Amino acid sequence: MTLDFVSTLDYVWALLPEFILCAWGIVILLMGVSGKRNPASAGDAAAEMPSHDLGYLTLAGIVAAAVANGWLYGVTEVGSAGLVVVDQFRLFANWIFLLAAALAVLMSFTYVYRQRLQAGEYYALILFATAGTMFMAGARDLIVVFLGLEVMSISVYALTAFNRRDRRSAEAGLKYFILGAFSTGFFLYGLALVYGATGTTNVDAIGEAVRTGAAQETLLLFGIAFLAVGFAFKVGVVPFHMWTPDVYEGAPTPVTAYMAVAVKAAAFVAFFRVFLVGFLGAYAAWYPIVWWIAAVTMVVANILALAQFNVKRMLAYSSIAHAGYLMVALAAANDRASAGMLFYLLIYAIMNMGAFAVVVIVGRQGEESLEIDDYAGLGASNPMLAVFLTVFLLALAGFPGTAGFMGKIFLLQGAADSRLWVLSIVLVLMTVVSYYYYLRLAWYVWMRDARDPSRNGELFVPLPMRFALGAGAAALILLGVFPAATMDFAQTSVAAVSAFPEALASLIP
Amino acid sequence: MASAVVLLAQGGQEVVEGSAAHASFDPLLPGLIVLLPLIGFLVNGALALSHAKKSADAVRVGEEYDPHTGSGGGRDLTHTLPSWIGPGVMLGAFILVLANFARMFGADLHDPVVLEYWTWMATGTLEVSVSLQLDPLSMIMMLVITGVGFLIHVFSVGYMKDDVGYPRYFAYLNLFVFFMLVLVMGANLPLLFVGWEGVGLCSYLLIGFWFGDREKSDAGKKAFIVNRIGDFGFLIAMFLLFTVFGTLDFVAINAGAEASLVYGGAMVTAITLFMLLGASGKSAQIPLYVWLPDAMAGPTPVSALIHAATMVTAGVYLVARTSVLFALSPVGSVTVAGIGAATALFAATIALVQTDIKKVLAYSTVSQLGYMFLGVGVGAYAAGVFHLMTHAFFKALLFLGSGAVIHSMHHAYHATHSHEDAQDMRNMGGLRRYMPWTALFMWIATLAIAGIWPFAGFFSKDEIIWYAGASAVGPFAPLYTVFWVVALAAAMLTAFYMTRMMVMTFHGANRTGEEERGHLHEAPLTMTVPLSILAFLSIFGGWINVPEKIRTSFLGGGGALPMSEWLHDWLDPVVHAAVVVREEALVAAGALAGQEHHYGFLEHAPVGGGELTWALISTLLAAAVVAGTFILGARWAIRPAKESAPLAGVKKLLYDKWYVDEFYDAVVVKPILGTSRFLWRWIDRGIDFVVGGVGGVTKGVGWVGSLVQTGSVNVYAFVLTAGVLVILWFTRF
Amino acid sequence: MNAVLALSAVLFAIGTLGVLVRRNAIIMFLCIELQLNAVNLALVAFSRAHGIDGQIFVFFVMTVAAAEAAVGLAIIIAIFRHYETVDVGSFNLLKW
Amino acid sequence: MTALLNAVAYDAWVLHALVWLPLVGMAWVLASSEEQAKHVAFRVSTALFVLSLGLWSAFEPGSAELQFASSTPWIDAWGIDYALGLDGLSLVLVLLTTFTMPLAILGSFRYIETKQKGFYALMLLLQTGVVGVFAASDLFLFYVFFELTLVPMYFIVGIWGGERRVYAAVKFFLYTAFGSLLMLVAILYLYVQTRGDLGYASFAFADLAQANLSLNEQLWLFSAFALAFAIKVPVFPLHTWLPDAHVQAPTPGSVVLAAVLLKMGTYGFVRFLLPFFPEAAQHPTVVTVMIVLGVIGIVYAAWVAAVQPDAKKLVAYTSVAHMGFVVVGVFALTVNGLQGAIMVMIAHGVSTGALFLLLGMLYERRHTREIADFGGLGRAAPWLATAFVITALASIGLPGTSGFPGEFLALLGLFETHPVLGVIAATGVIFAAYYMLPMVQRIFFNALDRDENREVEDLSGREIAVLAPLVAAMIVLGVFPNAVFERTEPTVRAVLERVEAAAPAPAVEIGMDTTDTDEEGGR
Repeated sequence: MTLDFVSTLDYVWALLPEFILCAWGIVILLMGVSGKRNPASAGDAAAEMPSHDLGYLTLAGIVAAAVANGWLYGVTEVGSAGLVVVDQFRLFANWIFLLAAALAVLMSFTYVYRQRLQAGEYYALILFATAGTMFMAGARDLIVVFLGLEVMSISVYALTAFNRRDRRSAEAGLKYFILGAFSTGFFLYGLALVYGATGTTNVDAIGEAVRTGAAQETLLLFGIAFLAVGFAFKVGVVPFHMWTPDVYEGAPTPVTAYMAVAVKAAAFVAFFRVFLVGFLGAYAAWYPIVWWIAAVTMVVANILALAQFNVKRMLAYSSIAHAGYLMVALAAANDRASAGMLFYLLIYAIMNMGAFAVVVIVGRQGEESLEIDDYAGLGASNPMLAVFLTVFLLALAGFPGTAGFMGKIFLLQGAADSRLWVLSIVLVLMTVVSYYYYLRLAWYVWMRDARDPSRNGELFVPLPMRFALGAGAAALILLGVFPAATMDFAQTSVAAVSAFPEALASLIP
Repeated sequence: MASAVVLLAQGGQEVVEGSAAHASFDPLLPGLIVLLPLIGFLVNGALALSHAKKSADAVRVGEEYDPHTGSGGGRDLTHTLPSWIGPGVMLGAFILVLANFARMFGADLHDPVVLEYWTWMATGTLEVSVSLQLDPLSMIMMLVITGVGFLIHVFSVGYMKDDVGYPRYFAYLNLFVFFMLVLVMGANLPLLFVGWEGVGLCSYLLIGFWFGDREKSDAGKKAFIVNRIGDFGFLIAMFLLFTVFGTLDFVAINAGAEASLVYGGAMVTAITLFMLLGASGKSAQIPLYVWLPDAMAGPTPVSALIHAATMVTAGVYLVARTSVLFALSPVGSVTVAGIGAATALFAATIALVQTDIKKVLAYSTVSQLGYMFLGVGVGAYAAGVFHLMTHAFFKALLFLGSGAVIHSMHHAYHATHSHEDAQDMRNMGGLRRYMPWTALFMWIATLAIAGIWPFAGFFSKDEIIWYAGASAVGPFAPLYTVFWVVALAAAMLTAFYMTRMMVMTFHGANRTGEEERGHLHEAPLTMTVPLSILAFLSIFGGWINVPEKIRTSFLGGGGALPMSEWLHDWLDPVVHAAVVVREEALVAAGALAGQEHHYGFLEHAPVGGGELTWALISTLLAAAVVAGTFILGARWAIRPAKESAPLAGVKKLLYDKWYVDEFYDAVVVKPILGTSRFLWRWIDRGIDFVVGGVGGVTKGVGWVGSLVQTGSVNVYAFVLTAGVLVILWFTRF
Repeated sequence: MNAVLALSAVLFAIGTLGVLVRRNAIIMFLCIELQLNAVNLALVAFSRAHGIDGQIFVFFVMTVAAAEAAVGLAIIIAIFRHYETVDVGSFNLLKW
Repeated sequence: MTALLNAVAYDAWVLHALVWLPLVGMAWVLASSEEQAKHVAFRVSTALFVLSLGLWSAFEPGSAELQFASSTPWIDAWGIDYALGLDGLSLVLVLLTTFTMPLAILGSFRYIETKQKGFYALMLLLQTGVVGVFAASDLFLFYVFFELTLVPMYFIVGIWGGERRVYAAVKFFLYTAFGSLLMLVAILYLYVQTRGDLGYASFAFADLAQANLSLNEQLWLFSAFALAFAIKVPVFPLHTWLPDAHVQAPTPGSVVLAAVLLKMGTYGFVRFLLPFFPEAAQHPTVVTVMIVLGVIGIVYAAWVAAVQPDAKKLVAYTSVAHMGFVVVGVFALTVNGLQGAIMVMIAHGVSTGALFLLLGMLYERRHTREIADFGGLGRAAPWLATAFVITALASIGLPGTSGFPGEFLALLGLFETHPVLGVIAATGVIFAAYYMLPMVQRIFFNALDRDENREVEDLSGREIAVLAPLVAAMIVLGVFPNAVFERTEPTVRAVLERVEAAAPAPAVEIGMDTTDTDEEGGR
């Protein structure tokens, strides 16, 4: 099938997965408010056997969107006039979002029930947010980026503050909202300036204008700077990271997991497309910004993570650090780095989700037992769970044998291609620092006895969760040992974006 | 391993292509000579282990294991077998050595026979094989080792049979002989080094044989560590030799030495000096002699075998073996001689006042080793080896005799449950009445060591002294004169302290104690028979190498006695090159007239007088000292140890061995220990502190840094805006 | 046009400053709205040079801002229930 | 033997089996019961040892070529291959590993009392990693295995270790990870450079050795590689993790750590530093620095060892000293030095491994490691004492035991090029006696004056089975070391030819502060 976006109907085809998700979200929302399947109102009779229908339905929606996403591989677009793109880069990113959404849903089943959340709205918001992320990935127009960003953000604001009984949830929601909206202002202002400089919001056209020097330089540079701020806020890099620890800590854990993965991934994908397609001609101008952000982020996040004893908060800093690693790929700005970014996001989705899933379990499907002390003796009481956690931690730390290592190598390869040696060294040094806090969790798990032996019992691990954990850990090991196919896939996905250049050596100052 | 054993027994591959005359010396199973003691060690070792297990079981239930009753009544097999195996393998080895020795007669001995068994280390540049070398020098050493060794093994059967560790003792002893044979038969330096360190190990194990005693195990440790200092020198010497020759085989080194090394050059001097360090460690010379007196902590037969007859002479052997190198280095040679002379005198002074019978003998050994060093240092290589051999006879005899005395004393004290020191001569006296044979044999040895004609020691010692004096030509002439005087003086001291020992032990009134006296008795046959053989050798052993002048004189009995210069000729192939180098150098330096014949400089003492004159003078002097001491000694008022007053003045200084041990302790041992502690406490932990500090600071920074995260939205927004401003500022440029 | 752009910049800066210094959540939110309107102003100004697109964007922005306001105010209400204040300075359960 | 090997087509598959079968064994261990776990692990590792023995006979000694080699694309896009192969150096180290592992496992039967399944599973995982390190002929693969060994070791120390186990485990982990991650960047640099020079991507050792690097680049990369390996070895002053790790680790952990893991560092020296960066490796400053550090290690560690009250710590420091011999041997850049260095690696593996096992046995009996708590054990446990003394002697390099040929040649090699340093290094033989003999004396000799020591049992049958092969190896290696030398000689020669082929380093000052390989951050 070929799309040229002359007919509006083409957009329906091009955005089929997004449409499916939105529609599905509305259905779930309606089913949720109909009340029959709302576990929160089901009373204590059903307390022992929660109804997971809505959850499974959501998964079905995600699967449907995934099918559509797969179908899109058979679709080619003609020209670059459309507001959305149909290329493999986008589709690969979609896989990540859908995976993140699916995992988030899987780990929410019991959580939603135990925390008496409004299941319909909750799942619907996840679907909407996912649709938003996919819009961002598929945007060829800055306006679509903005719309996707807002669809995603607004859904996530709501999700963050979703647990109305929890003060921290509300506080996190407010902080996220105010700062998010604040950063949106910067993003929009940048958008306006770029529009002013180039006269267009089509990324391809902007790229053309920047390359030929047709753009008004001062406006463009400020525009780029403001857009960078907007993206940087969403991906959570220093110094735009301040919200991250608080919000990650306060939000319901499955939401945190989703946020840490999907939101970040979406922002990165859009960040890459806008900067590498649109602003590549101005690489020399934004390269130092990205370079410094990457370096500072890696250093600050990893060092601050050392001081964290709340596991959620530690993972929040860890996710900032990972954003820093990904910024290295942006600074490298070549095809390998871009492929590395995709690959890393995929891996990161699995490992981070996995780690948060364990947090959910140890938190007894709630927001308790978040301190590192609570993990002491886990290896003795729940060995399998501890093994999974260890795998996720090792992957996060980037250890050989796990996919995390391959991801990091991919990023480093990209950096090496652009000869970013100092950034590479910073990256590996900070990896050493990160070992400390990941291993600290591992040593509490394995090498300490439980602080309170009475709490040392077997933890409840719902079946969907088991599936998610097992599959996640297996995938991490599998991708750690046989990464080639997936790596090639990421590389091919990037190759479709013709603007991602082979090498930027000449552009590097 | 098994194949190697077969190989060893069969004899390896001959690598040095001998001349036709070689056919006449077809070595007979040289590998088996080495192998036999090793087999003895393995069997005895296995017995020892099995025995030790039973003994340990007894220890656990708080008893002593009695080897005589054993487990099933009657004597334990682990206790009877070693009595046969230990001396048995020695006898076998000795017979084989004799057989080889017999075959060697009449053969052309100019080139050594080298038999290669297997390649030990072939790295690509260094080639070291496990090869045995048979030549006159190694043959003499083998004879001494297996012969004297056999006698001492036999003696040990009597001496040690009541000891709990009896099988272990024989295992060690056999192992020692194995390593000693490797030492003297090894055809290259690394293999010699195997034996070198191996005998050190056995010495360590045997000194600390009664390891339950702190002092004894300390002594063993001290011996090993001090020896290692020497080994360090040996290693460096080997390295230097390798850099010069590219090989470490004796044959190649000796053959190439003159071509590769400059006479008196820095290289050869360095080689010889490092080698001397090694030799002085093993042979207990200044400055490394300190371990030997302590080594007397071991069983007395061990002192006889290892610390008198064989191991400690390894240094002399080494110098003789590499004599060409020493000949090429006048500085090296004079240092060897100087150290030898100094040690001879120094040790003799200490021996003057010692009261422990074994200590006297120990210092006497150090002193006699000094003579040997003096000998090889002045170029009298054959004389050095000669003294080595005669010394092996009479010093072994002395030690074994003292062993018999101690054995007897020990029994006496043991029977009466007294805790007196069985080795203290002040507790002895008049023992000749109880052990007449021992007294007789020891007197023979004493006369031999004192250098009284015609006992063995006279010939060997006199030759060395004479050489020292006659060598006073060439660049270091005055020094050699001093050595000569020192050697003469030390000989007089020797005569004195040995006689003193005999007097205190065997003569005068008995001081052992009323009750104990009844338990004193002569040693059993297993002990006295070896003594008698050694006594025989101590008398006649010297006759194999009598200088021509003396032989033809009236002192030689007008040629009626079967004296000869045999050893001299026998060793000539080994040391010939060295002697030639030495003489040529002296000729070149104008110190020697060119036409003078081989050994021609041996004509005059520095102060005049010929060889015969001085031989006469020295033996008469020695005899006078012996006689005088014996007569005066009868009047000495000696009290038993517990009643003796502490010494004072010079006597105390000598008794406390010039405080050399204390000096070493303060100057070497303590500083090293202190530095070690300092390094550990400060440097090592300092590094740790720095590394830990980096980690700690990082964590601290993290903690402080996270305080910025105040929870206030305004602050967050402010940081965000600040970031924006920084970026905008960046963008401006 | 430069004048309009300058005005937009000033408005944006005022909005930013407002977010930084005010502690009342609602006022902060309004300051953010001010920023958005500054952007709208800029867009309109640019659309004079580049055609109608800019003005269309303004509508998008306004729509999105409205949606944001809806969620935002809901959150503010939710937090008001817990804390009975909208002073952001008092919300520091989550820190360090 | 040959016929048998031919019958089973003994070739590359053996290496794959040696690398991966431990993982199968690991699964088997996890599937078995808690009581059976150790037996399963022992059986697996013994079977692997038997399998690996064939390598020795099948290996053709005179060749520097990789044998049993095989290569399959792994990550094709980056030119990464799953490539295994052995030359003489890796052969002996693989065998050392397969030899040590069953003994370490057998030696831990009584020591490890809790979570046995986990422990033995980790031991087998460790074996995969270590064998992989030595067998890999692709740098990326090597790196993966190199890092992989950290994880099981971290848990082995951290879970089954002594009182300060977590501290020791983390210290060990961070120290080593620090070095190896910096090396990772250097590897990538080398890779990018090679890709540029060769026109194709490859991580194969042979390809990377052809990179065209300036002296400055070589020095930088050399430093990064050297740091990683020097920490692992460990070279003074990077050694402080080792005593802690050794003391806290359970016996089998210490055994494997000393016998095998340290060798990964020295293996790296020989395998990478010299052939990859020949100019840097023979740069006078570099050589001097490395040798001086090695010499300091020898003397310093010996001195510090001598005053340790804790027997295990003492032995740990002796490891540093032994590794000093390896370092000086390698950087002597002579045949003898390298051959000696390799021999020291093996000898140290055998003797120090045995020492740790013996100390573990003492600990099982007395639950203390303080030297002062012992005394006179020679009477209570004569077999133990005998084994200990033999091992101690092998450790201090008594000729005729495994310790001697290596030390001798390493020192000889060093002396050939650096006589003065050689003399200082040779003092190590004195200090070896200075630290080792007092310990032996205070544990096994002296009076048996404590009742606890009187109760100490002698070796059990299992313990004899653990120690006998080690003691035998000490003697056999000491008497027939040439079996090793003839196998490693081609490798050593190849490495040195590579070093010599590189032009001698020009006599300019090294500017370590150049930035031409480095991009400027910011503006």
